[in-house]
Amino acid sequence: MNGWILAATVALGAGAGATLWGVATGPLRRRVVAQNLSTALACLVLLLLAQGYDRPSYVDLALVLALLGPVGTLVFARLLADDLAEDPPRAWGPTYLVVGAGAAVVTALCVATGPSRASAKLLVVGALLIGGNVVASRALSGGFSGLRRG
Amino acid sequence: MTPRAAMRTTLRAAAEFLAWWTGLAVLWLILISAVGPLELAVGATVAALGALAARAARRAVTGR
Amino acid sequence: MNRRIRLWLVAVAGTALAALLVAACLDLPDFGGDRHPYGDRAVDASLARHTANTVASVNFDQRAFDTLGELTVLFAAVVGCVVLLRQTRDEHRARPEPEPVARPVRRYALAVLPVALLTGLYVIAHGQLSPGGGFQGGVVAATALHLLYLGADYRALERVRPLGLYEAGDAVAVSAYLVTGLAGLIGATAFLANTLLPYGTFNTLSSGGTVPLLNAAVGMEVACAVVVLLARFLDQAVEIEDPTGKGSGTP
Amino acid sequence: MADAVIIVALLLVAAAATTAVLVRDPVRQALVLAVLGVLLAVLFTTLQAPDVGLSQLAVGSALTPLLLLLTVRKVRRRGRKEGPRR
Amino acid sequence: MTAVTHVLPYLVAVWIFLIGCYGLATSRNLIHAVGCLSVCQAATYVLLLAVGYRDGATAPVFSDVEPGSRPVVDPVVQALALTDVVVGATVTALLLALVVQVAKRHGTVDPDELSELRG
Repeated sequence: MNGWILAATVALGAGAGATLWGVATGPLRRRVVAQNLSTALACLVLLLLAQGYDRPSYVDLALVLALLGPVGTLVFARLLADDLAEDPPRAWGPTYLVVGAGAAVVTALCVATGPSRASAKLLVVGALLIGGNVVASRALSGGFSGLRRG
Repeated sequence: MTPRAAMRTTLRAAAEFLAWWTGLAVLWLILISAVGPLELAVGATVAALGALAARAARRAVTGR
Repeated sequence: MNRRIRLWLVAVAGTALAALLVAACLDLPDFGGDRHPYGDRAVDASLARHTANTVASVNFDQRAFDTLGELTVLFAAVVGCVVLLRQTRDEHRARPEPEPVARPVRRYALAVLPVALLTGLYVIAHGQLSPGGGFQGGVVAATALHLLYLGADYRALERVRPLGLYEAGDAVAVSAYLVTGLAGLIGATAFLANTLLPYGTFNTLSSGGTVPLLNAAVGMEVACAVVVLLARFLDQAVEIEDPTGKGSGTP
Repeated sequence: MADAVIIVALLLVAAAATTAVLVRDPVRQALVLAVLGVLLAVLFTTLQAPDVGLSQLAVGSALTPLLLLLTVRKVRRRGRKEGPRR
Repeated sequence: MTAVTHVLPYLVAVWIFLIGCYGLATSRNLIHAVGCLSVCQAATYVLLLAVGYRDGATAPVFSDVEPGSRPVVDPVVQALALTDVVVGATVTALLLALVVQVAKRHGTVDPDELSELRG
């Protein structure tokens, strides 16, 4: 039982549990933000599991999730633009919390794997994840305001 | 479109394509685990495809 | 049979089914047991044919015929959607206008589109080595294309995506899969048998005989199928209006 | 102890599936289904099935929500006498 | 390992399947019903992969692991689950296309109203 899997379990239980509760209850704007954070947290859990199971090939899953997670949130932001128009989500707090956690996890993993192509891959996944998350939050809070036809 | 302007646009287009191509080729090198001649060849073609898609997307969005 | 009786029937049947299923679960071998006869043989067969990803070997080598069946399921579903979501005579198609989208979102879409396309093709190309394959890579590549719709608007996507090309690509990919199988039949022993090409050195891109070819064919087919599928749904949701014009107006 | 992560992932997937069914509005259900897809992908990774996890990610994170929401948009614009949002 | 974890994955798969069937039976919106059907299908993925799991094993992908050096999980069920996921998505798309047709033809997506229409 190494520390990475323990960290993944804690992140999964606390983080994913909170986002699941966030997406199940409350106003629409909070649910959309919860969905956005759930993909970011799951990507971090996948990175930790890849390191915990000592399988560098699992990083491909985190890479695809770092790419498609924000795309899924853009889908919701675009197609629910009119529903979100009246009270746009303003959740920059949790977003920056998750972005900070992401940066911490990626740097810890890079230190663990040492300077090599694998850590370059981890940096690419981290950059995609943080960039995608910030842009998705920006899109949620009014990226598609003037939309007429969708 | 004077010949000089035409030459400049093609030059700018080639520069953009080359920039995208090098970026995507570097990304391909980071993604793959073992580097071999066949991997590099496939990577080059895929990077070229990606660069074409990037240029087409930019022109589709801005050329509106 | 009104709703109340139906719900009662569901409740009774549900509990009976639940009881039977739980009883069955208690008799199943323990979770995480060590007896996996098929798995061990599949791994040995995959290693014999120098395919690093055993799941890809099972999918495209040992059970290639089932994957052909799945490919036709995919193809039939796309044809079904194309037929169902066609534009009927009394509907008219409104031109999609350009939509205002926030600058960072558009820049993100334009930046991530080639990266996602590259990742999708990487997942397809390394299908028989690392986790991934034709199906996953095809869906990632197709979703990458639709970043244009998400980042800008449907007009930009339509300009980049000639639909006829993708429908033809879909058909070409399925027939490429069949031709590779027939080549196995003509060249060597059986339909879709992996005895056609040399197996190459282990853990390289050219290893695994016909597995990479079938992988690429499935990747292209899934990518084209998803693009055609989403095109039909997007047409219905964004462009096509009903005769009474009810469909138009703010969504 | 590696099973602890499997147990946590299983319970989360069960909770997400239950939520997906109990949420009656299609738009909100699409959101919960997206989260369910991501949790399933994590569960598949803990069960050492990266290929299946990758396909669940590819399908469940962007494709299925897009299809669901496009259908909701078409039905909402089409059926004017849509009942109160249940 | 305690007795409950020997059978927990199977019970979770059964629970997800039953809750999906409950949702299908009591749904008042066809799009919601299609979502519940995809929940039912998720149960089959969980059951298939739970059957193939082996304690302390890793994935049968040898791109970064020496073959034979570590016990591996059953790849056959993974291939089945992979096919299941892809076909599930395609079936969902086809069903949603049918829902659009029903909405066009009858103007409603409530199954109870539909049964009264005899359209």
